[in-house]
Amino acid sequence: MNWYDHLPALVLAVPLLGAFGAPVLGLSGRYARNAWFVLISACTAALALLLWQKASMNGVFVYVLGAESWKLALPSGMSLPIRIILEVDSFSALMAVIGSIASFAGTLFSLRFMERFSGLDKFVALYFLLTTGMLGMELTGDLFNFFVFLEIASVASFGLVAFWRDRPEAVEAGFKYMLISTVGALFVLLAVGLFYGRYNAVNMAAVGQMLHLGLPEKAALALLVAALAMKCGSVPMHMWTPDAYAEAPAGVTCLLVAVSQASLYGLFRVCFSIYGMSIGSSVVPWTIIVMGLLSMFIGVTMAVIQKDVKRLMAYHSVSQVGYILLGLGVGLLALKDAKAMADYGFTAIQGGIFHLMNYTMYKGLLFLVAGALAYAAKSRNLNELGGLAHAMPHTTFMFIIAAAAIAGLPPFNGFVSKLLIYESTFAVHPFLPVVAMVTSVLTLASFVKVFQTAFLGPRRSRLAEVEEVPGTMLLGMFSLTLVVLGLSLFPTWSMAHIIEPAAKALVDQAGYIRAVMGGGL
Amino acid sequence: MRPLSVIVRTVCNVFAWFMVVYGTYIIVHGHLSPGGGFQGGAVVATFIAFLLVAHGGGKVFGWVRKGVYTALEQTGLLLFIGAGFLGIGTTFFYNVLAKRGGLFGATVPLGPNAGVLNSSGTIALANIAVGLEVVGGLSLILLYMSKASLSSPKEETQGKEAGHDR
Amino acid sequence: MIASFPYLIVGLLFLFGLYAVVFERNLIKIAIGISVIEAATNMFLIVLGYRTGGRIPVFTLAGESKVLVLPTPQALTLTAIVIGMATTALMLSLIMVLYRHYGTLDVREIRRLRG
Amino acid sequence: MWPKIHSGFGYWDVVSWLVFFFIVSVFVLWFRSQGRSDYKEGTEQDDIFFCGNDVPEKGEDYAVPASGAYWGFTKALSGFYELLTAWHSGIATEYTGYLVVFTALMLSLALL
Repeated sequence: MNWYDHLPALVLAVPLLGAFGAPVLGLSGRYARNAWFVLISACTAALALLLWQKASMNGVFVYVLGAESWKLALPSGMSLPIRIILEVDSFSALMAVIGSIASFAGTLFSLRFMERFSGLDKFVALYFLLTTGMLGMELTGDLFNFFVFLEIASVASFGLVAFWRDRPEAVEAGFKYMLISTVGALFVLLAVGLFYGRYNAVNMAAVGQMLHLGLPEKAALALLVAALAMKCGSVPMHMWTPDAYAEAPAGVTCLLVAVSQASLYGLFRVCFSIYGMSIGSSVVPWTIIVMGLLSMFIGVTMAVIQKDVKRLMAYHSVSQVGYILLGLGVGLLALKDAKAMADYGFTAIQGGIFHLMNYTMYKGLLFLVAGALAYAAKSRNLNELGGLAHAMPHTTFMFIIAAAAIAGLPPFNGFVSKLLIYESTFAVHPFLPVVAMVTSVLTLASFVKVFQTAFLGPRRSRLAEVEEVPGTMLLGMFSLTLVVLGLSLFPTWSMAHIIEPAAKALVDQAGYIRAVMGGGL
Repeated sequence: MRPLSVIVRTVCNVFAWFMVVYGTYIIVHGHLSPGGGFQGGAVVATFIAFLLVAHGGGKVFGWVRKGVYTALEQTGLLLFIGAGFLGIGTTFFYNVLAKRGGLFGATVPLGPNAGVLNSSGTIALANIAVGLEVVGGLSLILLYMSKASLSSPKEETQGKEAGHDR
Repeated sequence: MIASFPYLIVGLLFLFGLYAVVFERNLIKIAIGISVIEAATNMFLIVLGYRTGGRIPVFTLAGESKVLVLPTPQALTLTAIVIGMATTALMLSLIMVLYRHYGTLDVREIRRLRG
Repeated sequence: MWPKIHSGFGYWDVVSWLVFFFIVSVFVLWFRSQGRSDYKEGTEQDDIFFCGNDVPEKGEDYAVPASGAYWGFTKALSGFYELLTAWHSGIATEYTGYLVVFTALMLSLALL
């Protein structure tokens, strides 16, 4: 047995084993449980990195669960794939890497952060279940399987958002997220049913090969776009985002950011790999662009007036998702026109994917910093914080890096991806980058507000005893800081080796279909 | 919940055990007839539902031990992922046990027949695992929910927003 | 005409469920609405897989009848039912905890997080 | 070793930016060193100037709270902000309603 062939399955199976084993390990004490927590998380991250390396060497490949051979997508005599197929290309492998890094950082952070609370066995189990759901959404090549993993991730995240069940706000946030998300997931299921009714297949590649645009396909596209845009938190369905992100424990919020990106991945996988050229008129791309613009502006204007530090950052994730939607939406708009694609479309897609990666890293870091503030100062209210820079120098340093990155100050990575998005969307209409730049200015403004009120200024007498957070929490934040700094200082390498293959894989619909429908050999 | 009349209690005492038998039947025949782990497990879990309805929460909590159900749930989950890892030599979830003879490995004769129970390899194992898991999980859900509905909202943590510290 | 009748029912059920979720104020009724939408979706999948005159897809040799009811939508439906059960259980538990904290089941009064 | 990232209109080169940053910071440090030489640490020159008043003992008394930040901005846009905060009403069914309305809008747009 060559375990290297089984990487896609192992990436899903290892966190699943972690989830199922956590309560058993929890019986033998908290050291065993913490060791299991870190070990499984690190293993998942390492496997995801190996998977990405394999995908960038081999291009797109499949893994057939339960078949006689891992690449046997079409058994003899079958014209449609019948088994559950995992399909990995550079984009999905990149998403898995991003997600597992965020999961790892959240793990390290949660060790000490959650120590005071009871029910940690279940916390660890749900955390790994959430990781599994996210990775499954990113690696699967099957629409129904996508729905199943979406629901696994959703149910786990409801539980985690409402984990502090004695806080009324946490339960309220969990319930709100649950209500809207369940309805959205049922829209996804309806769309899957429509595909099945038309083509007798739920495999993305098989559907993509046979697709020709009729009424049911249009309806399915509309349902999928609406539901998945809701799951990634874009305006007008973004209201669950600030509630859930603010009330979840900080390590979980870091992972929830990555999970919402998995929904975004699903949205663009559907648009590019299933529909592709046959997406019809430019209604859907323009809807995505307009959603992006609205998300950017409304998210950031709401963030400026917030007083709760985590809620402020959660509104920023709405506005940052807007950038990604704008970049990838412009790419989708240019898809049918080869010249436009070469001129600005591909750059926009690259910018969108790069921003997605940057966003997950620095946003996770910011939420961890907010969690560290809440842990050390016992408050998330900015009106009650002040002068913590001397007490928490390491946290302050990492906050400055993340805030500069999210505000798009050079030389940080946020600047590079925003530059790519500005200059490529400018070719479509000058109004688009104008909104994006105004958003960027307001982002900087609101993070100056956080920095000024929480870290600078006179020390409150209530906060006189505040100390730096424990080492493992710093380690969790530092691992994300390292990624942000790496992406900032080596943008050329990351563009050439990480982003460009992913963008090519996203655009290459034929290659995605061939990997399954070409017999898989 | 108050206990119901003696007739209801007696009937429920008897039928609860029939539900266990019937659910187990559905679980182990999952690969032959409609049903399977989840459906059978849900039927078995009505055991607890019967007792709760007939005898009321107060008594039942004294009879059952939650540890048993947690253990059932955990065993089921680990067995399930174990069934997946069994086939990792070929592919994840590959049916290694089928057509090998021995446990779950009988070969099915061609033509119409009543079905061979011992024939489906890993599928039967997964069904049993899911069945155990669902029995444990659903019973725990029922127990916790009826327990929570017994205690009144006033006396517990209302008004406090501290997070559940130890 | 008669063949598309089930789809009509599915659509009606779906709309009823959505109405309940959007316009009802009681949390329990909202949970019921979610369950109705789930039932509609499941019924949609089952109807998709139905073939007139088909037999059940459990066989060793199909015999004369070559028309089978499609098994895949039924498998999808079972998975969706399982997920729906988990969602419903969790939702009811959250409603119980919410009632304990807020003392009300009116969704318009459970709004501490806003703005 | 350090090729540029081209965006179609311009390019980004982190190394030249860092070199420029370094040069500018050397210049700024030089400029700073040209400052007044009669500054002494630890004397009354270090004291906070609080509009001529005594500096309060407790930090709370002279800190600017976060809700006061960008007061003019929010005041100028108060109509817009009233609309936005009313929109984020906190009612779960309304949020679901927005999803349903948006889906209906998408459906009608896509089907037409």
